[in-house]
Amino acid sequence: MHETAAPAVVHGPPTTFLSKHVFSLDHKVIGLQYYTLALVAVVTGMVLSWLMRIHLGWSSAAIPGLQVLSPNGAPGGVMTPEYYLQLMTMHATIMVFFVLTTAPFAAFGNYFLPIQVGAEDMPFPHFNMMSFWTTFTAFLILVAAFFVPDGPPLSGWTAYAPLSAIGKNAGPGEGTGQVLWAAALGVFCIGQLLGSLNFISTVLDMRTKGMTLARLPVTCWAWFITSCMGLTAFAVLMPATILLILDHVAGTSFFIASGLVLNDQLVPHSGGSTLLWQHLFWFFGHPEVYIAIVPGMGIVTHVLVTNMRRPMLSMKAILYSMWALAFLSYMVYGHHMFVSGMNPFSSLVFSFPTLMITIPSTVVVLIWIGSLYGSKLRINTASLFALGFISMFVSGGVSGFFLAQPSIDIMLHATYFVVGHFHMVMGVAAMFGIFSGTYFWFPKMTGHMMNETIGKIHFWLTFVGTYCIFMPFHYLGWAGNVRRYAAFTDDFLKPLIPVHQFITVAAIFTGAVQLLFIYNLIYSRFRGPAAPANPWEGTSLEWAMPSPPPWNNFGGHDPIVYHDADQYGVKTASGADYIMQNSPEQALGTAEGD
Amino acid sequence: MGKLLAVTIIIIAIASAVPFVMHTWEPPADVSTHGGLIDEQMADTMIEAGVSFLAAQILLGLFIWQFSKPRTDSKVKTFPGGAKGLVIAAIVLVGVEVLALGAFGSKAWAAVYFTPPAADAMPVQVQAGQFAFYFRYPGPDGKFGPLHPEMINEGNQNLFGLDPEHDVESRDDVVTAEMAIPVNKEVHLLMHAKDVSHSFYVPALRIHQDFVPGLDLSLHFTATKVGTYEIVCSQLCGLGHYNMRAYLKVLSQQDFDEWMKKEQAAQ
Amino acid sequence: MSAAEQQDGLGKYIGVYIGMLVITGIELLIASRHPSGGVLLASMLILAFLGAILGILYFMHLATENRTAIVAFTLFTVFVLAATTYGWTDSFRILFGAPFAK
Amino acid sequence: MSHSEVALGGQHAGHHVPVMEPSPFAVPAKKLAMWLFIISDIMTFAACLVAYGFLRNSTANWPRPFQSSTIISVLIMTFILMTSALVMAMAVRAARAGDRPAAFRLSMITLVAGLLFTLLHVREWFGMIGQGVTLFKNPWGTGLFGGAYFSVTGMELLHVIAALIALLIISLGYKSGRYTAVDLENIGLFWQFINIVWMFVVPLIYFMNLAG
Repeated sequence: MHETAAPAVVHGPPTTFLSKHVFSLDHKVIGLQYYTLALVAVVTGMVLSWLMRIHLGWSSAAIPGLQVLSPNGAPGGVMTPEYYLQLMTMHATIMVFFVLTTAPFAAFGNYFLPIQVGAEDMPFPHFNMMSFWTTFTAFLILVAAFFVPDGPPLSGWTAYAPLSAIGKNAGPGEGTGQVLWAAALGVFCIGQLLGSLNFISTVLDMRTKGMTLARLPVTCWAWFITSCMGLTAFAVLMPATILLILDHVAGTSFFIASGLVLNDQLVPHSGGSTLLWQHLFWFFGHPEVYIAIVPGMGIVTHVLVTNMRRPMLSMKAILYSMWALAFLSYMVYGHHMFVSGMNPFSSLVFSFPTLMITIPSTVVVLIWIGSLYGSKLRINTASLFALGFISMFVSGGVSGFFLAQPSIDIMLHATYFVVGHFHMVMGVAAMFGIFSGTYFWFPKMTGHMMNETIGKIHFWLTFVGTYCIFMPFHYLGWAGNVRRYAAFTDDFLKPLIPVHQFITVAAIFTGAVQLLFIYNLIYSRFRGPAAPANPWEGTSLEWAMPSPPPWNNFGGHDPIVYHDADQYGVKTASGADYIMQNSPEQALGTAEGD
Repeated sequence: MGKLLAVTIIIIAIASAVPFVMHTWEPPADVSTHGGLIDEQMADTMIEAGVSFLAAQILLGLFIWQFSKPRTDSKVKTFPGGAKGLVIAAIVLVGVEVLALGAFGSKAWAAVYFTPPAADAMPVQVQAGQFAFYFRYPGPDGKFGPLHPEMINEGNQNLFGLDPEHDVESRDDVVTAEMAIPVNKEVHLLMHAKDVSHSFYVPALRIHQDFVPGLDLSLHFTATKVGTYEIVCSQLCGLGHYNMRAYLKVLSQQDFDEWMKKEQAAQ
Repeated sequence: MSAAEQQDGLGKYIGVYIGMLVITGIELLIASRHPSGGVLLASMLILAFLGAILGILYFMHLATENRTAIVAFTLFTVFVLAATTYGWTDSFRILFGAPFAK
Repeated sequence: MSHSEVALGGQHAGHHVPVMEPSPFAVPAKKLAMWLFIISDIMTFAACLVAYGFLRNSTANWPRPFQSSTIISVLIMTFILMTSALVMAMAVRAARAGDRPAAFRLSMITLVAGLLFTLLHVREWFGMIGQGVTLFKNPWGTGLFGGAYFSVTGMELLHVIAALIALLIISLGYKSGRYTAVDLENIGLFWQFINIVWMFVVPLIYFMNLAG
């Protein structure tokens, strides 16, 4: 009976404003909600980074208006060192959780995963709706930390105990702010769990006739793999945050060792272990990095294959590499802890799987580059960002050669080299994936084309700008510049301040450029020319429906799939160089030349 | 526009590499006995990373240049060797090379962590607290007195929580705010955290180790050059983190003895 | 209906049930003799996993599920569970309060 | 009925049923989701138990307070929970065979057993609290003991209570025809999972901390 128990779409068309736009069960609306949330979060996070950058370049500069946001943190608009750390914590938390996890995975995944597998919706629309609203609640809880008396926590997004666990004596924001932070993450985990359940069961159980696993577009696999990581990684973070909250509010001491002294007072906790927090946190933390980047890899592959007009040299190699990354992500988390007091033998054990990450990453990059060879590359904003992604991914990836080795980590740990590394490879690269996906799918999501000219200007300024920001980070770290410093007073850091000033200027410039993107989004949403169903001549199922799709996706006519999504560069009777997945047409041969 | 992207990528890649090739920004010169291996490892990795970086970026640029030209013929070509060649290249050229690098690098790591300190190494205890380092020398008896956290009091300068009245070993302990060590003598550094996690990072000495509250770690090293070096905290420890540092003075044996005498007198 | 044919017999259920109870009894027996920490932990874990395997295979019917499902669920879970155990060596270090390179 | 997830296990009136590729696991979406949730929950419990194990390992004098009175009570609780698991398995078996009244009866017995277990569990907790055990201190030694004990067993208890509420709703719905056998099987899966977690809690928390 199980084989034929086909799930049907479970909701009718929305009837009221609330059910259409707010508490919608429609995966597309939920995808857009996630996207909007990510947009709000990314603007917040970016403004925070501006403030931090200004402070790093000119630490005594008054920032107009900042004293209004926090009279204690920025008296007269001049940021205090502790406020710098608080902004830094919030910047990182917002960016990692509410942008890099939310946009490429939850936003695009929700919108396009059911469409690409040919389903009318996900199997659990109510879970899906709850998933968004829990994530949204988590965001509100996190942002609320700005408005409690002590402000947000200053312990960084890794919240290393005992700084994050001993309460408000440890520093500003370490009381209520830290509890709110932990609660926000705990709630976020629930949202991700619900999302992951839906994604996995959509891929396994909701594929339309003919959409065998082998014919799934690469994006579906990327989201599927990400869900598998999300299912287990967030499940470990959640109890960790609960234990952290218990340390705060219930007087337990899971993460607080005995005999600590703060302000000449013995801390009334004993027996816990700071290393325990680090193990639990990074067990989640490393898969989280791939949760941020793997969907981007999928999107970029998808965009590239459409714009290269030829199949990837080997889609299988890309898929296996993504699986390998997911597999390795559980075995390498200790490379964050090489000098943090972990057993030095464990450091070596963690180092080799970490170095092995090079292999799948290089395979993916080489397949991308090798597939460019002999292609008929179309340059548009989406493909520009996808190509930019490759460049960023390489730049961020090679610094991993250094950081994977414990001996070199002695010099580079906790320096700006690390900051440069992860901003390049999981920050900017993932952002480029998001941009690429946005320019690629915007016509489908809204029914309007985006403005290509503004888009290209956006790309050029962003591409050059981000290199100007993040390459110098590596030089700073190489010279030993320690991260998480609110100002540079040490003798050996002072000569580096001009570099920081250069980065600040570049960051403000690049950030301002993003206004172009937001303008483009809003303008094109309302004034953009109407989008055809298949503007990029793609093959996957999202292009087989009107733009934007109706509430039930395929209008009650389920597509039947005959091919994989790689039918580019083929000869057809109609003269087109591609065959859509739902077209029964057979290729007359490949258009391959010498 | 494809050509422009190709040129931009190649220019950015080369420009990014220039400061590394020109040694514009360098870590401070190594003054330790074990640091040579680390420096060597860093240099080797830099060569490998640099070559991979430039090769990938330039190849990417070249292919974009070549294949973004609008073409009228409908032919597409396949990369010679196909996917198999590329996968093998990825595994052999990059993967195995990097793994080999890691294997050699283990030696540098072992030199720091898997070798016991010499029997005559000079013990120094360092205590990290918000937001200062304090150092303790065992004094003539060569023994550290036990710590009593509940007795720590910054007002009366009992920074370590010593109890000289009851503990004989504590009476001759020397507590200082800066660290002095004799040159070319191995130091056995005993690390103790007072409150939260901190880190002991001396770039010039090629040592970097976090303090773990509740777990007293140790390091050992030998400085080879007289001079003053900065000890900085690199583990986020609170609002004064950016300002948490101490100075490490590497002195000749004679200067060190004098310094020690002065410090003992000041206790 | 194919599912009905795959139904486990009641006898099997009762066998599993008795097995679980016996395992708990053996656990108590071993624990009450107070073996050393390592032996105690190992025997408790092995017996608990035995009981869990019984429950998962028969009460949760994993044994009669599709083969792919069994393999996928088991491999994935066991692998991720195994990955959580990296931290143990550090707990011993805290107990002895000493690093390896002392 | 249109705004519900009911149809996942069966037919949906008045709506076309899409033709799907078979699931590679041959498991319907709902049951798959339950399995995935259980895998996720396994990780959550694993994290709690790892935390407990880590702390226990790194503490020299971990208290071993459990006297035979506690152990007897724990054995009774174990017996009740395991019996309830057996009954639940029988309920699922009856539901699969289409015997709706029998399945309902058996699931009600499970519910009663579960309630009994909860009551005994709460009594156990009050007993511990009565002896002066709190989250941060206890009469026997390190304060971590209470924290670990209450968070691991609390996690279990939380799951039991949630499962009982779900079991009540689903069995009643199953009786009235609102829920299908698949739904009952799902909640059954969750109940079995709770039983399995208890099989780890008993040896690791109780038997390893036997007094003597």
